[in-house]
Amino acid sequence: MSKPKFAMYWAAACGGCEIAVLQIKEKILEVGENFDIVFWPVATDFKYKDVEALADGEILLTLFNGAVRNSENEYMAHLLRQKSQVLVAFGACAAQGGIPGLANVSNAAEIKELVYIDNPSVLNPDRVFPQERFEVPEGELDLPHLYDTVRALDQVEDVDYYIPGCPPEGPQIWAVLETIIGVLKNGGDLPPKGTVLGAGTKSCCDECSRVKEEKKITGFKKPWEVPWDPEKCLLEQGIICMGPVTRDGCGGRCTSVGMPCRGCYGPPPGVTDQGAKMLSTLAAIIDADSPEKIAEIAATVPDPLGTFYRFGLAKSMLRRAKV
Amino acid sequence: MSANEFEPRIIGFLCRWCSYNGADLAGTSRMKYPPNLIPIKTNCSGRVEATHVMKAFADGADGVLISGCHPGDCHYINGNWRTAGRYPMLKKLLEQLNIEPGRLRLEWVSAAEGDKWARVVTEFVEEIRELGPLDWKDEVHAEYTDHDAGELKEAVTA
Amino acid sequence: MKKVSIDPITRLEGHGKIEIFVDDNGEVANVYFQIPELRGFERFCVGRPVEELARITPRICGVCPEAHHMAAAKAIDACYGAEPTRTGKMLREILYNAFSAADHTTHFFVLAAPDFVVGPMADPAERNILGLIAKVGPEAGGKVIQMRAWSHELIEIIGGRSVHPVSTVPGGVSKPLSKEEAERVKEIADYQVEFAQFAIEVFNQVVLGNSEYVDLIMSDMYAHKTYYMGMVDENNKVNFYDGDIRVVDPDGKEFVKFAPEDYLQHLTERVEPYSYLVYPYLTGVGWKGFVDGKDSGVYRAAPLARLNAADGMSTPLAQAEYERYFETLGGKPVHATLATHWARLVELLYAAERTQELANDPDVTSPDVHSMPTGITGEGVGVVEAPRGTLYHHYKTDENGIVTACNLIVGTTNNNAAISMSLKKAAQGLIQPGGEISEGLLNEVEMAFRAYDPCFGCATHTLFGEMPLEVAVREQSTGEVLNTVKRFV
Amino acid sequence: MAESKNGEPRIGVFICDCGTNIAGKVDVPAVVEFAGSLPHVAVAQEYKYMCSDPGQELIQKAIKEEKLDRIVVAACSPTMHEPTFRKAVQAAGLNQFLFQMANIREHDSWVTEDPVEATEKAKRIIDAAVYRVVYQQPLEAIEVPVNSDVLVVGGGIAGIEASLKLADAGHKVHLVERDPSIGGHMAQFDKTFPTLDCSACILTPKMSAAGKHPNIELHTYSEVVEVDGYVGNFKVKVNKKARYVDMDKCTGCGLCTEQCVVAKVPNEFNEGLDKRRAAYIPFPQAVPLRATIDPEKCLQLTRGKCKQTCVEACGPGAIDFEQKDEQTDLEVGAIIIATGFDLFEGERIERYGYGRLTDVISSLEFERISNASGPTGGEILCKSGEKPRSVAILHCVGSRDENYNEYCSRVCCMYSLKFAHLIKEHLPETEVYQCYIDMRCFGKGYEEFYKRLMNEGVVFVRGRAAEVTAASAKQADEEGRLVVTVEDTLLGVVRHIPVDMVVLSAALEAQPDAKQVAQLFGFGCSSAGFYIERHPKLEPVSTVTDGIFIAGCCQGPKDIPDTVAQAGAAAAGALALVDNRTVKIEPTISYIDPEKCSGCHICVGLCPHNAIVYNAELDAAEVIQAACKGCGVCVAACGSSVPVQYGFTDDQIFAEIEGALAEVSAPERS
Repeated sequence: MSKPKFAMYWAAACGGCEIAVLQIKEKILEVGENFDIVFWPVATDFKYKDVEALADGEILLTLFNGAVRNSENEYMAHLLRQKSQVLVAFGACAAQGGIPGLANVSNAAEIKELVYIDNPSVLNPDRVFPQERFEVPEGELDLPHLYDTVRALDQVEDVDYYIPGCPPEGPQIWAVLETIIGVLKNGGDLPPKGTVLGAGTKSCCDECSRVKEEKKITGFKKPWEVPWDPEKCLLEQGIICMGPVTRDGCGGRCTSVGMPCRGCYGPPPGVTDQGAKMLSTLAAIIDADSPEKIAEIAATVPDPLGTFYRFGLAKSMLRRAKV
Repeated sequence: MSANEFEPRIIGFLCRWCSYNGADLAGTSRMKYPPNLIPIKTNCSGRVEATHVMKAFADGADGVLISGCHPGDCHYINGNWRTAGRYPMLKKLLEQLNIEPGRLRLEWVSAAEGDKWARVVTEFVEEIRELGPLDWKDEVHAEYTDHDAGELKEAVTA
Repeated sequence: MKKVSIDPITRLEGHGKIEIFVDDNGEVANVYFQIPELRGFERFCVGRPVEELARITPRICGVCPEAHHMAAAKAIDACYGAEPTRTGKMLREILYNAFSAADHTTHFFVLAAPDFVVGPMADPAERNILGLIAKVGPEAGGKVIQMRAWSHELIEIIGGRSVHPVSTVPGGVSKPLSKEEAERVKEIADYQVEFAQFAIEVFNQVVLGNSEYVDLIMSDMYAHKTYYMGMVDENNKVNFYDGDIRVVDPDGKEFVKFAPEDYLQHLTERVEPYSYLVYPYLTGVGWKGFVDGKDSGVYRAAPLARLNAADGMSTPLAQAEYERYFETLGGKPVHATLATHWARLVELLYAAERTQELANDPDVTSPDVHSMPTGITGEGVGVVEAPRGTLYHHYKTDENGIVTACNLIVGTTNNNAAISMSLKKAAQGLIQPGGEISEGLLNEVEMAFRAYDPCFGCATHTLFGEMPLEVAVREQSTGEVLNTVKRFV
Repeated sequence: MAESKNGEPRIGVFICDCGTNIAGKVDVPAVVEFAGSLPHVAVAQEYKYMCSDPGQELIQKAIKEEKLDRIVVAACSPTMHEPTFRKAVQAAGLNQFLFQMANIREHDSWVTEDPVEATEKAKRIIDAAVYRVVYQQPLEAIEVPVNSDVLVVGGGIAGIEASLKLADAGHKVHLVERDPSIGGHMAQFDKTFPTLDCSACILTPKMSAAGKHPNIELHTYSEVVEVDGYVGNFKVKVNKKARYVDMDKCTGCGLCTEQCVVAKVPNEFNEGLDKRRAAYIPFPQAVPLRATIDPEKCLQLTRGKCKQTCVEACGPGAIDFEQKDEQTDLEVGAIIIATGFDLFEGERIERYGYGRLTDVISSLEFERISNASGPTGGEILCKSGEKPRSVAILHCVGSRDENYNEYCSRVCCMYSLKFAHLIKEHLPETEVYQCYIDMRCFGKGYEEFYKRLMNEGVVFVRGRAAEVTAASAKQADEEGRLVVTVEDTLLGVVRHIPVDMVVLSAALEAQPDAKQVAQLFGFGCSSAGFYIERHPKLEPVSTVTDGIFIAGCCQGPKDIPDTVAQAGAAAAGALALVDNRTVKIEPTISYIDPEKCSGCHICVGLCPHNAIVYNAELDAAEVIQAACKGCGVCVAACGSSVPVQYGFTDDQIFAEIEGALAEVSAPERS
């Protein structure tokens, strides 16, 4: 009897998710033993038609990382959904849009103008832009269509599970694969659809090693503006930390080195819009003796969009900036 | 309302103690103001989250009004101080999202200020009329062509 | 005219595509290397507080996030007018060299070595790290895994996370190194040096020991006479973290040496309508198309280039290996693309030695890990040597330190033009009229490309076996497939 | 849309015509038709007066026959009839919180000009309510036990009155007064308007009754420093300042006060018009009648060196310089705040010369001068000791004045008239001028009193006094006199009135520490510092904090009858609470699931009512149900949205937004 088929695909992503999978070290070989890897662009042939050739649902498990940024990504999202029994949004980009989702402050035209014309190192007097179809002397070349709006996987296709994180932490990934391998071998039930796997159900504060006390801040600080203190909660020191609005699972690594959480594990259960939630939370802990002063302090928040929506703009309620 | 003039859709979040009663007073005093704002009652303006404001815009509101007790008069002592903190952050965020900050407004309206309520709503409706429709539903869904695999295959694997 | 697609072969920002056009006589008419994706970091970095770019730009590439983290950190230092403290700089450099060593290791053992150890034309099923282990003994695999694991442990100790580290701040890093951590760092550094020597030993045995391979490396099919770029210290020795940019011409003579902040005077990028990735060239020479030679502004970066562009290595063992490298390959500069693999090992040794050197400095545990910004200068350029080439980050900010402009020249981009040329040359050399397009042949085409290590991604595959590729030779007009070669796990 | 517990929700929408109030503007049949078309709506009906018995029966009938499990009533404001309909729904066997009210009267038919627009708006409002009600859940009121004791803060007439009422009803009362004696301002008054009965004569009996009452424990010279807990279960810490006199030994004989060597202490009770000793009894009728040693003035206590004549003088040896402050913890079920007022300081209005010109005096000073037990033994005299030939009484000093207080102090007109009368009574020859803006004589017998004064020859000048100056020397006959400059708006001339004495009828202001007190007890206070009642008309003595009531001038300026009436009302309010063993609490409060809470502490510091505590064992925050007022601040602030506010969940608010924005038959945009 042939092994169940496994696929991993990256869309608009950095590759960190693949590296993260490597972090499971020798266990990767166990994946090899238990699955028949039919499709892993970094591991196997990328030709679409090999996937097209598969029967619907022939792939048992597909880990899809990266956001949906262009027509090629979207096509693959639909195709892999069709061919997979279990489609997992793997990593922050697939789950939330991730950092590529920040491109939703702009649109394709604006980005091209900047990258191919305005950038100081670019010399492009004839205003040459990459074309989706282009005739070279020898024939025709094509490029995928770049969308204006970056989307998370579940904004394009039906998703079974989510594994958040930028990237997901090695042990977490293994825990998930182990569960699935276990179910394959010994039977049993997979978690209910829509479950966030490889992460906790509380906020990052729960695993952050720092001591939490009542939070009343009188202004916003940068990490280097406060003396090094391994114990004190960063938020209490005025450093904007997304911990309270971020799902646990990473182990609180960033705060352990004195750097604030930026929310890569996405919102905890019950939070619909991570960035908006952070705004409500942060504003609430500003302490002053009058609402006017509170408003003054609140107005000094440096970059609400880029901080609160660092990884979640595409999945936010508004999804993108107006252009 | 004439069929082709833009009629703003506005959501108003009113605290139960001051603003909602202020709006009631405008009613009992038979003051007249435009019908574009639909009130939503919360116990305290401090309960109103950025998420609620975003939700309103995402679902098609052209403007959002948050109204609570005057500072010091809050029936939860300082619940509205939280609102006061959220407001400037929200404005800044909207600006970054390229949405006119004027589409969001915060007002302190007491239970005794029926006239202020009527004035605020009238002004706000006019301001939003000036700004024109936001049509966020269309904005975000503009590109949502929901291609099926077939259509895209053409685009990708020529 | 027929079109052969090799798709994908890499991922930089997304995926890569090679299009080979074969004319009616079956000869290669042209080869195009395409990058089909664009994410627009330059746009959405605008509006962010500049210090956050050290945590945003690493997401350009999860393979070498450390490089982006450091280039950003240096640009941010400049924007904040914050000169790193001695310890702050040391910790950054330790992290960075340890990363470089780990990255080079993975590339050599998992990607490059199998071609040589078991042979480019060998059975794909054996041509992988397992096959390599079979050849050089089981302990090799263990060593590689330990090297990777320990190096990432070190990155995590200083950087907070092993992928996408976070710990740099203007003028240094956020967290001091504890005594215990320092001990562990030393231990790891010692192992890295030990491992680097082992790696070179393997190379001696399996490659230099085999004249066939030496010939293959030196064969013209894999050579280009281009300019070479690399970062050097005040003694013109290779340095990954800090220094000036030195460019030598195809004869190995210094063409220009410039400070990172002057990069705009020396580099220009051009746009081709068939790729989302731009093509940099030397402004001083100019663009003459996809050709090599003194008159073409095409230059190369990464290990081969760095060794050519420098006068030596600053650490003893690496210096010795550097000398042996040029003696063996017939003096400077070395144009052979495949020699990059050896160059990479020389750098691996240097990186390990450098890590060890810094790890043993008593100041490494000083609490003085960052300085204080002296005021926002409004502009900063940060350059480091990423494993895949010189990495440029250039930011401008307003008076509040909010980014108003951001320009990035990413490691592999430097080699964009050269990669296209190498692929064309290899394809033309290998694909003969009427000749069967064999799997091994594809691998040899791929080797030309792989030497540049445009991305780590390609490497991971060999854990499971050969990277399956399919080349379809088809009637372009109809797209009808005339001949396909496939290979699978 | 979510499903109610038992499958698909079945919603009934009942739309009230409210006679013509709604139906006169809104096309109700059209709205009924629209409502009927909404998801899950099983019944949509119109009725003339939904709040009437037949209207309520209509709803109840439909609930039973149509098996409705969600009810929306579109009618007036919920503040009007929500309780009515909730009862009706509950009576029909449906939980009262499965009901939502759509306000299409105050928020629509009454404020919208155009009928078509009003109809559209009604649809949207109902749409929002229908979407919302689907997400509503049955809730049960929470019951907590009640402590039967009551705390009364402030020993003025309001506090005394409330204490007596409660004590007579058999409840233990703790009466806390900051001064050494109870009595408050009223004890300083001479006569009371309009009846002119002597203030002392009516107050003193109440004071001693309070002092003797077995159910009343006096905590004089004491202040509340901590308040914790919640309705029915308050925990209060009272700080009793060291009196340096043993209350049990002291007999109030007053010998120490005669022997004390420090003689030049301004006497507060007489507004500093005369002096007292460092050892003193505030006034003869003080309750408790005990001496107090002024720690700021006593040589022994300030310099640690004194002949201690007081100690010698004291037979029972009650004086004890070693005495320290004492803190007492009290547990009470209800609290009445009656902290009174503070008089506007005349100095603040430069041009009236108070503090600069002798014989420009405050109203309270006049009260003392005219009082038989006052510094002048009841003779109305200038500082010089001469009888004033003419007196001007300036109204609205610091009130009805945007520079100071916009509000009207309500009592000044009347006590000014009282002063005029007293002057005429003592010195019939003396001219009395009243410089007023309007005469406000609204109370029982007040207008009559005003008329009477006009017949007593008091001169009424309609106009706010511009300034008071010392007469220039050349106006010989005016030497040493004061001149009041005022525009007589009736005659339209500016008058310069020479007088010997000017009385400033100063405003009643909130106590200087009113805001801190409000914070301490957890209710709101206006920008002027007066405490805010829960409802200005229907709950004038309750605060937003259940179990805490207010009475007297701390709520706003008022006269004695109103104060006493309010004290009674507050007592009754407290009684209605502490007479029960338990109290029911609104269930629209927050709940924190310890399983979900990360223990980040954000909400803990935030709760305006200190209803959230951190449970270290569970590493989670906990809501003290009975203390929670349901503001929802914690819900909005929690980064993980762990707190749930029953009745105001995100689901419910989101649904309401969706409904309000859902396309009704609104004209399409071009």
